[in-house]
Amino acid sequence: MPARPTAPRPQNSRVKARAAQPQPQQQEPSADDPRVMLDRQLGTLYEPIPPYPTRTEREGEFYSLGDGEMFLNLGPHHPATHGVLRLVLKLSGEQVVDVDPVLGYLHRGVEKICENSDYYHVIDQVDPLEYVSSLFQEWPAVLAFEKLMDVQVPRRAEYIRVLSGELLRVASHTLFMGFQALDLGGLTPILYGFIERDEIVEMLAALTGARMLFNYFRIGGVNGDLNHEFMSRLGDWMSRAAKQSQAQSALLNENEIFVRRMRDVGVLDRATALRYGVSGPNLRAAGVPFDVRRAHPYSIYPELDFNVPTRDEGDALARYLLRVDEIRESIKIIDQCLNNMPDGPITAKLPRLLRPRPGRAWAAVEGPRGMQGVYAMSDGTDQPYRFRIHDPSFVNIQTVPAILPGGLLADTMAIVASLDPIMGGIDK
Amino acid sequence: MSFVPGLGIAKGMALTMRRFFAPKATVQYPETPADVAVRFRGRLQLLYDELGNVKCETCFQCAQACPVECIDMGGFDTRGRFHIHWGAAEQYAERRQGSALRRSGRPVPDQEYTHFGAIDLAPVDAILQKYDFEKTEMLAILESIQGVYGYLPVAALKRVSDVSGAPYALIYGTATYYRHLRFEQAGHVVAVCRCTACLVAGGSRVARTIARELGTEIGRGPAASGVSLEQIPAHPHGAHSPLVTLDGKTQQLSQSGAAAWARALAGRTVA
Amino acid sequence: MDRTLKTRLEARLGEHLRVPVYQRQDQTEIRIDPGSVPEVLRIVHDALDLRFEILADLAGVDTGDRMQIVYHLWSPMTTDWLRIIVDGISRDDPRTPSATFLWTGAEWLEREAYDMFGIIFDGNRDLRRIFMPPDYTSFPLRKDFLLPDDAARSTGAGVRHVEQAHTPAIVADNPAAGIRRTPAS
Amino acid sequence: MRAIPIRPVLAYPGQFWGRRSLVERLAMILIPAAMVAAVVTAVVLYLAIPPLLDFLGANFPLIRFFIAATAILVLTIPTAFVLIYLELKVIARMNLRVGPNRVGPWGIAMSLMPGLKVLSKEDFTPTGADATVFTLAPVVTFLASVMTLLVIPFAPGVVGLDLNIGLLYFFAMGGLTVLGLLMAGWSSFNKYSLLGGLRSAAQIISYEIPLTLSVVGVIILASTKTAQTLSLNHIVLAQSGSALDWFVFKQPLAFLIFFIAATAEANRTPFDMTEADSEIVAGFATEYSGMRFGFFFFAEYVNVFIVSALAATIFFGGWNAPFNWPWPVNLNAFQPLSYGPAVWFAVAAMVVLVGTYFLAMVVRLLGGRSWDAGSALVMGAIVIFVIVGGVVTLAGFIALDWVRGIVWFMAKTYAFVITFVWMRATLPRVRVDQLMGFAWKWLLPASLVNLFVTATAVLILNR
Repeated sequence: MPARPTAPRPQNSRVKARAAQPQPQQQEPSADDPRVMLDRQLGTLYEPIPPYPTRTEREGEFYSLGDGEMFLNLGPHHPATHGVLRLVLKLSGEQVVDVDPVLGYLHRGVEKICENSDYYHVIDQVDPLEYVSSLFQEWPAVLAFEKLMDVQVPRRAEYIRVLSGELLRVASHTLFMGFQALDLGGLTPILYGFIERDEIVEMLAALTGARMLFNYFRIGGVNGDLNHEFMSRLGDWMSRAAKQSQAQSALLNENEIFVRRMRDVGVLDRATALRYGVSGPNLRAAGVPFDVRRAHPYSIYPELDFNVPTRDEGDALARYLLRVDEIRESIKIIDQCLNNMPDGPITAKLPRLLRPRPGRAWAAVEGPRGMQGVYAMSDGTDQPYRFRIHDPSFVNIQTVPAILPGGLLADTMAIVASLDPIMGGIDK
Repeated sequence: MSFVPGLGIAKGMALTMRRFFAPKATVQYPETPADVAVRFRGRLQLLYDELGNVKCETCFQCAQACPVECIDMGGFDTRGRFHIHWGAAEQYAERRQGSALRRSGRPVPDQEYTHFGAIDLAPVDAILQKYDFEKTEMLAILESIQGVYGYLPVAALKRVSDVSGAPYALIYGTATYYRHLRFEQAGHVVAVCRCTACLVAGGSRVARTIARELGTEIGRGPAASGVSLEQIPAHPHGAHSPLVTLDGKTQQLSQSGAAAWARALAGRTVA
Repeated sequence: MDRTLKTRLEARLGEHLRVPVYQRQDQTEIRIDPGSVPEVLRIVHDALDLRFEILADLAGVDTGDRMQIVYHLWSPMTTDWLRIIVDGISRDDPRTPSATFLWTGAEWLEREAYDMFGIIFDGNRDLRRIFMPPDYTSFPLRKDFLLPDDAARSTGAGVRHVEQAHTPAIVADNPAAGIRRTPAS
Repeated sequence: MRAIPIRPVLAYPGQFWGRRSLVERLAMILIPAAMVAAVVTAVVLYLAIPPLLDFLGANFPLIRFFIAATAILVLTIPTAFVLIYLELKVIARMNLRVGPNRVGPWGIAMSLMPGLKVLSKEDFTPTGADATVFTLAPVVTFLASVMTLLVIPFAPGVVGLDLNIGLLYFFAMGGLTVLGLLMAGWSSFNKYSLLGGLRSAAQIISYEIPLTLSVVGVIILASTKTAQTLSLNHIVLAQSGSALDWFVFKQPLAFLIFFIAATAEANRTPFDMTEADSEIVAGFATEYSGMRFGFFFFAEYVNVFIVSALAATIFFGGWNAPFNWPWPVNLNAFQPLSYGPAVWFAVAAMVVLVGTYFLAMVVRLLGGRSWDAGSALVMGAIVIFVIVGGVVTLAGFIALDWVRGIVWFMAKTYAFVITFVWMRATLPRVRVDQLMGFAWKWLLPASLVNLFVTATAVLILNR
């Protein structure tokens, strides 16, 4: 440690007398002393500043500090960043001045892997991306491949797809409610959310054979037909689903603390949302009624009767309440699917080895987080030539630097949670 | 949010207090088995046929395919021979045999498996050295091992697998494909004919008697005495009925003399 | 399939189209040059009978001899997806105008395309790597980047599969700007 | 079915010991040892107690203070364990979980586990930390919390030190907690810790004002009945009578303010800004590990207990029963020491020992072969201790007013503790600016209004 200036002490006469004698000069430690170097570095040792020259205009602007500002490295290991999201915050006191999200801690190169596996394998490669609602990651992939191959999917398969997908949407939104509360410090809603989700996930396990990574959709249909166990669990759940979600919202929707923390926080207005290409509930909470199920109907959605709820506020509370509304709509859709379920085959006839003609296809579905898209190119071989995955969380999380600055550190969690990102999908 | 301040908080508090007394969602796992769906793919279990036998034939394909080598297995093949497979040699290898046996669904026997007993592995190492640990020379390696020991000890096969890196399934597959490779010491082979002529002449009863006395059955592998019982594939032209051969030599047996002959054979071999 | 969209597109951006408008299933496809990207995007976004306001996706493609950028757009005026393929980007020095002047959200999508293909978007003010580490030098989704477990093109066959000599041009262009560190405590 | 082997009776002499289980062996050693020890202790007590009593009587105030301070320090440990267990279990049940149920029956030993874990962990000082301050901070926090317990009256006569400025001492000591948190936050060389420390400083200082002001109304009310209005014991005495005499019914607004401010003072949800785990990881405690963290951990739970105890003392009548105690039995006049302590001790020991053997016999007769002798003895000992403990407590509850006082006091205090836990299970956290705004814009004016109204009312009514 370097010598610190000592405070002047009250001196009595004996000390004064001793001070009169010549004393050995205190050596000033040189700059090469490792202790001095360490002490000088300590100020910046743990700063999240990249150890290389700035590469872009924006990076240079971000990694320079004004008066009274400091960096705070939030993540990738932080209790509230939903996985391995890393946010470098520029703080002034507790107020966030700017934020730089850093991604890539979960990057596995799934697109490259998919381009090197055949069309059947792609489905289980994309599963772990959107790990909370992985059917919505399989769905655009099989849709795109079906477009490439001009496959007609049997109607029963379409109904089963919609049924399982909407169930999963309810599970995902329920979990979202819990995580939103958890990031605001509430301990209980997350447990209720998990209990609710567990019922749905066990139900889907009876249908698909897996709890999280379903690997259930097939090109031209689904992997297994409805069975008795699934239907009995579903009926059991449907009889109390509406009531249960009501109990959930009693804990949060009217809670003054919760509402005050969410209202007017992270306002994402209509223009900004469109400019950022946001989709899903986050876009609809800003007042844009863009829902792929209605905008570009796929599967059997044109035949179903449901609303696309929108809200105008665009704040975190609106995003939260919109998802609560969507749960109700999804339960309505599940009900219709069960009532209108047709008979018939569940898969189209397809060859063992798929070699679609060269072409390009884009398919998108409405997942719980927004538009899940897949852009597939075929070159006539049994592997896709290009397999591009569009993940809504990736686009949604991009708005954080736009809507967070000005808020407090605590708002970071409320805002990130209300955008409902899934890092598996963001990092691919 | 209601107009009365604190009402929402009170509602939430009331909900949690109600839930305090509500039935709990926890499943006490080891005591209460989890309610797993029938279709669930994540179950680890061995399937049984309608007679209650384990369907697993210890082919080792799953253990070979397991990327983290968490599957180790042991069990009896279709001929009643015991095999065991485990992953890479590890420090706790010795405990694996028991656990693998237990998991194979059979009671853990306390008898010594001679073909799994400790053998001198120096010849195996020499043979592997000679073939430069080449997996593609497996047939030649196995033949050389059989040349040294007279049969293929499972311990030697494990050695080959561990040292050369060849999966046990590959070695096992090769060893069971070729008829001249055997897992047991070559003992006496009694063969009975089951053609129509022999059956008419009482061959069925002779075969049953011999099987009972030898303590084995056709195709079951050798009995404790080392004598194995097989079936003659086709009745040779001109041979008499019922036809019984010992190591390929025709035996003149009456129906009543078969029991004594077989008993003597078993006793002689044991002694 | 929306037939009128084809006529509308041809009327609005006749001279920018490299090939005729191609329609298949629910997708309408146009091909343009990199030079006309800002103009085409502006027209498609603003024209009253097109109004493609939502940027659904932006993807890079390496066709082996050239690079492409593929935009997917959505508009309330039609039921078709509009696909704009920016074709003919050189593979050795891939450059194309950025779409961030219209959609701020294209920034990260372009960062991803840069990260994966090395395509440089002129006008994007934050074009750095997004998934791969900053000192990484290859572009993984290019077709000459081979996976190690690809047997036919393995290291055994004399192919190096990672760290090929693609120097990100942006580093070469931007000399070190220098960082202002935090004031010494 | 496993056949139960029939055991022959003593096939060979060494079998008596050799075939016993561990429990049986322990029981066979410990029970005779206890008998011997009981006799020896009785004799020693008989000889030693009179001179000891003389010595104690000579130095009574000083010795009383040392004993009280030690007892309070020791008391914090079981208190913290009970609170941790309560928190685990109550929150779990509200979450529709079962909670700890593996360590000990109903998981009651679960709260020992974090204690053991904390003790066995590495004590770690981060690079760049100010080591002295870093080490001192948990001690300051813990002691500041614990020392406030000194003035809390648990029952008539059971109070560490009946200070005439008890309430003032309480708030002064409680205010010291923030110093420890600030030291921890500043010295850790971590931005999360720094934010946590600064938050705690801002929060606790803001909430001290309404907390203290809300109590002033009570002091004014107490002044109508007692002279020493700042002594907690006298505040409790001023509330004697039935439940209607408690100050909560005369000062409901003050109680509300006190409760909210006390929640913030104890850093409990929804005001647990200082260690908001989803925002600033663990706040001031981010860099702490081992027993240093354990001190913070303990201090947090002791704080909850203290705040609950204060709320019970000031507003809910402390150790007063909620109704006039109907049974005028008072054994205080009955002097147990008049027979000499040794006699009492011997009688108690004989009751326990005889009861143990008697119950063991009953267990063995009723339970049959499945109880071996050792297990039956242990079971008998447990049952007799439960019975004797229950009888003694019940007798004390009926007869001795200080036992009654402790029971009522603890019941009220733990009701508050459970309320804090309940709030933690239900509510999300408020934001830091809303927290400060609430203190300054609502609580402070409300407490001033309450003070004004109370003072006016007392002036008018007492005129």
